Amino acid sequence: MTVQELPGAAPYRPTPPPAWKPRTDPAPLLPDPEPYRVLGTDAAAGFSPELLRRLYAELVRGRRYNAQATALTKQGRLAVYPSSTGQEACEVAAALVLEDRDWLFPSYRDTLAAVARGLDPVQALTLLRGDWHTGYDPHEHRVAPLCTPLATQLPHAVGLAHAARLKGDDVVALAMVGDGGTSEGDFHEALNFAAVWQAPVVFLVQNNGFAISVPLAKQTAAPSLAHKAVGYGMPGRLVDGNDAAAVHHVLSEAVARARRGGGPTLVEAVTYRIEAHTNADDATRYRGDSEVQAWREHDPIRLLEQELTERGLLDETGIRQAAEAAEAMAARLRERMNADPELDPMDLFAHVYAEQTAQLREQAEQLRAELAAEAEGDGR
Amino acid sequence: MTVQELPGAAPYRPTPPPAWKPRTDPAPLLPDPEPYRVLGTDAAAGFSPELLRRLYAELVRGRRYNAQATALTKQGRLAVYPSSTGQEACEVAAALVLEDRDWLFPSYRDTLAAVARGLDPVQALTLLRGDWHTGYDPHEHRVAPLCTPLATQLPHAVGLAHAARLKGDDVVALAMVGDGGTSEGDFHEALNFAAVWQAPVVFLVQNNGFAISVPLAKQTAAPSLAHKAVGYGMPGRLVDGNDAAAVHHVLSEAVARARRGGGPTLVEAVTYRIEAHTNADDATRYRGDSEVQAWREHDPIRLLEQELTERGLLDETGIRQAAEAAEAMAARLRERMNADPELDPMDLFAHVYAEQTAQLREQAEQLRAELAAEAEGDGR
Amino acid sequence: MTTVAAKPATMAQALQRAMRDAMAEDPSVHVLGEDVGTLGGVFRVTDGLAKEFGEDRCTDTPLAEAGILGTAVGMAMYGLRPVVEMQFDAFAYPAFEQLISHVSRMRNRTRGAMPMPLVVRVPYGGGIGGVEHHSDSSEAYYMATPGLHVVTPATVADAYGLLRAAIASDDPVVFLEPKRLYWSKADWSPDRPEAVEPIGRAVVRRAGRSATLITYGPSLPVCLEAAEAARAEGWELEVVDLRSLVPFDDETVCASVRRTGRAVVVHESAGFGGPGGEIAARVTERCFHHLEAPVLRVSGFDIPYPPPMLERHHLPGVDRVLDAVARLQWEAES
Amino acid sequence: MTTVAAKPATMAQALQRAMRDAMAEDPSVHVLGEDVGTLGGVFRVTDGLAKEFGEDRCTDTPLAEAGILGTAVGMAMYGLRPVVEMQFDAFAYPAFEQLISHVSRMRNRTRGAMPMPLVVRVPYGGGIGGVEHHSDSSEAYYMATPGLHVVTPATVADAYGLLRAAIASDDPVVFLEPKRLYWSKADWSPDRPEAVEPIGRAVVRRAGRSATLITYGPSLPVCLEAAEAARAEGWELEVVDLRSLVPFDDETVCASVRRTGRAVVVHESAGFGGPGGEIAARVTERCFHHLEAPVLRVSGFDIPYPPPMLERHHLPGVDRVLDAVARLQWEAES
Ligand SMILES: Cc1ncc(C[n+]2csc(CCOP(=O)(O)OP(=O)(O)O)c2C)c(N)n1
Ligand SMILES: Cc1ncc(C[n+]2csc(CCOP(=O)(O)OP(=O)(O)O)c2C)c(N)n1
Ligand SMILES: [Mg+2]
Ligand SMILES: [Mg+2]
Repeated sequence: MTVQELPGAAPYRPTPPPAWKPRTDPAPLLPDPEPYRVLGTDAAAGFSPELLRRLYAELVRGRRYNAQATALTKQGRLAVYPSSTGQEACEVAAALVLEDRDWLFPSYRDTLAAVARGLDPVQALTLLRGDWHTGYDPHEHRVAPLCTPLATQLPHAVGLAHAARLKGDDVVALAMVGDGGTSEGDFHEALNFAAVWQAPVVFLVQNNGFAISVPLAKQTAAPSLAHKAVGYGMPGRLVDGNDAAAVHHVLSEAVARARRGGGPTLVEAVTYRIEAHTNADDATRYRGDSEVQAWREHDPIRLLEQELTERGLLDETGIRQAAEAAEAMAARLRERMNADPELDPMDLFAHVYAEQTAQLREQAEQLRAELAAEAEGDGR
Repeated sequence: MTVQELPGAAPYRPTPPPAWKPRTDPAPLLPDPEPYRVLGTDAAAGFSPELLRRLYAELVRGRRYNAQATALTKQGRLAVYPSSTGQEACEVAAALVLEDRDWLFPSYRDTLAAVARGLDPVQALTLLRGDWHTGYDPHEHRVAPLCTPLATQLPHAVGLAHAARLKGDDVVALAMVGDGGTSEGDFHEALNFAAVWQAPVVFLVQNNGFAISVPLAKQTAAPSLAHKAVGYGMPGRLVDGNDAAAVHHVLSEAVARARRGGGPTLVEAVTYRIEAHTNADDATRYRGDSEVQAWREHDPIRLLEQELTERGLLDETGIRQAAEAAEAMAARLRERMNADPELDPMDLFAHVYAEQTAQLREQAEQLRAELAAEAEGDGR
Repeated sequence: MTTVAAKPATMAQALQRAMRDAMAEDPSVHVLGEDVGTLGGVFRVTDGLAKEFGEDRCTDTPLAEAGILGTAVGMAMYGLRPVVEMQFDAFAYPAFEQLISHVSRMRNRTRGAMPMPLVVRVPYGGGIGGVEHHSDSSEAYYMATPGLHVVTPATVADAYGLLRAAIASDDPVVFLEPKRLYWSKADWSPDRPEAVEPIGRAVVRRAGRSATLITYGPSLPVCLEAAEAARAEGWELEVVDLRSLVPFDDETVCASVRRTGRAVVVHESAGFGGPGGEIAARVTERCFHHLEAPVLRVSGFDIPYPPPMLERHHLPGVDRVLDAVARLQWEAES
Repeated sequence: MTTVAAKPATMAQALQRAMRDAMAEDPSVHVLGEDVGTLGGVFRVTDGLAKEFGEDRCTDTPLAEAGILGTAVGMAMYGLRPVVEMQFDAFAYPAFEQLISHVSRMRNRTRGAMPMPLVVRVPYGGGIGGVEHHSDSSEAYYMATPGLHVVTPATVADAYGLLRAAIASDDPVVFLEPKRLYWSKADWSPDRPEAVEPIGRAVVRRAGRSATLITYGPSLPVCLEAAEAARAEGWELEVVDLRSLVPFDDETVCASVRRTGRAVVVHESAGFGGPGGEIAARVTERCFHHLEAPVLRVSGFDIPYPPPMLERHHLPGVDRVLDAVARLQWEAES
């Protein structure tokens, strides 16, 4: 069709493109310019002492858990441990804001969140000990398998939340990911699906400044990671990730919003990875000590302890009790992890398919024979 | 480390997280709420008559090209044709804003942009005729292969632009993608790399309302696709995609910005796919005629013709001349496409590797023997 | 096989009917993918499902294959049975990580606690004049991935029966649909109770004692035609339709090869690293002393899929199959 | 082989040196990937390159594998020679579409106008106690993709020589680095002019006349050990190191098998649909009448890669290789 064939040559006033209806207002989707804070601000007064004390106990326990797990790598009891030391406020708040029926989707760094949600710490550490992959039944505490391929757990969270909503269940999924993980295509696709489907999901990005050795500035040029939200049509929230009360508050709001059908939220928690990437990493190769030192001053436990003591909600006894509880947890964990896990090599073939194929039965027989020969050899 | 071990128990005033330096200001990155328009507005006066007339001639030619290519599918001369009818303003402007040394990265729908950039239309249509994949040497006009896997060409554009900058060449890459393509992970990864590397790339999203049958509302919940830019830290621009002058202006600005080292821009052009997805598609299955009709009223040729005639820059003769030139182009194209392409089946093995492997030589021999037997059979 | 109430149907219709019946029987079956809803899919395989069951059961997704498969994983975690459509073979590649690193391993990783009852429907293969990236044969990738079932029908009845079985399976199934057979027709009635085919059983489509053609999906018609033509040369070819690449039916295949003593594997996929290598190797391992000649392979060439106008030279046709049969060292016979 | 100036070096060091020398010689060689710059890679294979050549030549990218490979494609389009590092085998899967649909086809698609001189380095295989997704053997996927070269060194010298050749190649090379050999050591001097190994040539690592072990990468040391142990049983095993899976060196392999009459293919990757099927099938096609027994395969089981504490049961070890050798129908001999 050429222009001459167009219907009507009547006087013509250009108009805006017909599809252009003003869409969603972007303003409420944009994060505040500064991370939201509670501790040491007037907002703190609005928080119940019970919640703050609960958070405190969990932070102390979480810090001790991180230290214990790291120690276990040195004793050869864990193959590897990616510590969340310094990030305990995020880990703990993520667990605490959820109801029992909700689902948590942790990344490989988030064993602490899983433990804070009630998972047996030994089961949570199975992957990192190396006797099996996922050491727990995900349905028991509604904790998805700890996820190593970065960002791939995010679409899972969206699909699960969507499925729950289709089934009429008011279940919320909270998915955790690192700053590095936000660069993956799966992050993008998950957030887009979530917003289009208005799925009840909360995405918690722990921006701890690094993806192994790569600092945030090489990861993104965005004003903040929370600013990514507007591109999906969901609200982006920025929070001080070391302020447990603030993280708890922002996540609670997002969870409540999701639960009442308001759709997904992207939360960026600004925090810092105090330890190296894992025990196997050498952080001195890529960052200086002064940065770490500055963040130690902004320690999540210290922030909360200060708030609690100044308001008379915590005294020496309380501090000691929290430390003792954490110590007891660590001792139990140490003891249990010191026992060798029971291994059955035949498990290799037990769960590949619902029904073992003839091919795998053959291979299982081969291994059984090899093991028998080995045992005989040992017997000799 | 437990909290008690933290250095110094001195009075403590919580501060914001240390890493929190105010980053990029998001405000200038956000698109205007309404698509930028030129034609029929006061801004039009600022545009050179030559440019507008050039755009007009190209639009008319482009429309005719689309019609001719569609006709060729009916005559069995093209396997398939995804028409850009109604989107000619974007196609043409994308080609015209570039310098010779710049690169164009078209999607599978953008043969018109390639042709407007100077590519031989028969070569541009080779893929869709089916005698080879890419019918041209990409280096000749600096047009990357027409790209079928959606959004996968975007990282290529970023890499090329980055490489050019590293080599000290002031080359810009302009990459085209559809609204549907913005949902792919590759879109996300490409924009992120571009912004982090400050690569001289312009991303042009033609939002034509549909990805095959899927309308924009099922594709994204974003205020606009241009809003995605802020999440990468690059400016997002919204433009009326049927206003050739506006698209040309916005793209030119983005190209100039990229060229002077200002980094990438995301441009969303709001347009409409007037025809079905391809000749093989039946659009009545998923959209009504009234929507199409509304967009026909907002036709890019009509908008520009109106502007030009009202300002006395175009008269009946000019209109006729443009139509005749387009007709001549179409006639030539028809004629050339009516000739059967020359095919050499042995080409199947010619370009798999720089040096043919022994294995492929064997297989080539097999085919040669088969062809000989076939020829003999035909001869009998 | 009863023909009561049988009517001509295409493979596409049989596939549609399989999803429809599964959705009607089991509310946890959900279909999702690009254009599967309103449009009914670019091949119309999901035609009418959104209308009958609503958009929540048959959903047009955003255009992002990793997102489609990834959200399907999440849906399966919550107890649904997602049936995912990938629009074309090559467009399943963006979902590769989700498929390999999650779908295939979730059951194993969780010691059975989190099975993945999920079907990934992939239209595959060439012969339809598609431009690049629309005609890949990607089965080798899926076969090489433990934890997946890989199934491909070659007949209208199997299209229905195997897809029902795939949807009913508690394990993930990559369901490969031969594009060029979508419009193949057969008299077929979906009301037979025996319609659901168990996954993992090959079938002898034509009996013969000279040699065995081992094939599947798009190459079955080629092999049947070759077998017919071979009679003129005095060969009675047996044709085995694998139907399931994983699990692999060694029993049926090896029984045939032991009977005939000769075999040719035929598929469209490139030869090198393709399914034929595995098949030839395992048949040889099991039937070595029955073999009069090495198991030969007829396949597409080891090249990227050709443009439409050249694809006929790439695809294994009747002549190429007969050539291979002729090379089965018949002199040994005499 | 001259040993002048040879010093002990690890495979990781040899790989680093190959990139270093290539970068020094050719300014168009660029290294990119996650953590390859400041950190020098999680395996330290790129250690020092950013320091020596600057961050523009050895670049820490954002964390997105499709983006890494996709931008590398664009860089190659502009005449650079990108060397991409994928951090671990399973983390190459997000880049699968770029690899299959672009990298492998760009030259062919453009009739040679747009070659892809690009190397994708992938640390692969198990045996290092890695948690899930850190020990995949993904070579079957790459082998099944026409247009790629697939290369894997097993010795320190080859690590250097083959990587130099891969970077010099005008075609895309998937360069598979056996993780558990990164710290293997040998006396080695990179200053030999003959150091660059042509791609596509297998090599006999140990001569023998009883049977041939066909292997590559991480399984070479296992095979050499097995061959040593086999002497006690009276078998003299020949060991062929393939080095290049694509192109495949039929000549060297078949010459060996014709000499010995028996063969076992050994690799870590799962057996079903793995490289062994292709290798066994093509050897059988070419050497059928020389074979005293079917070509056997020793491989990982057809299961997702096991957790660290169980991996030793999965990986083919000396005993499993010897068991297979014992099944090579030696009675026929006597
Ligand atoms: C898809 C994928 N690519 C690469 C890796 C290797 N890897 C593991 S952790 C990591 C860095 C992750 O950084 P971030 O997302 O910020 O999380 P953090 O470690 O800081 O918690 C990388 C690159 C991986 N696990 N998955
Ligand atoms: C990765 C990938 N997935 C699916 C397809 C199939 N496909 C071709 S065009 C198309 C719709 C594209 O929509 P959009 O990006 O809006 O571009 P438009 O067709 O409107 O120009 C789809 C789904 C493809 N080509 N590539
Ligand atoms: Mg991080
Ligand atoms: Mg579109």
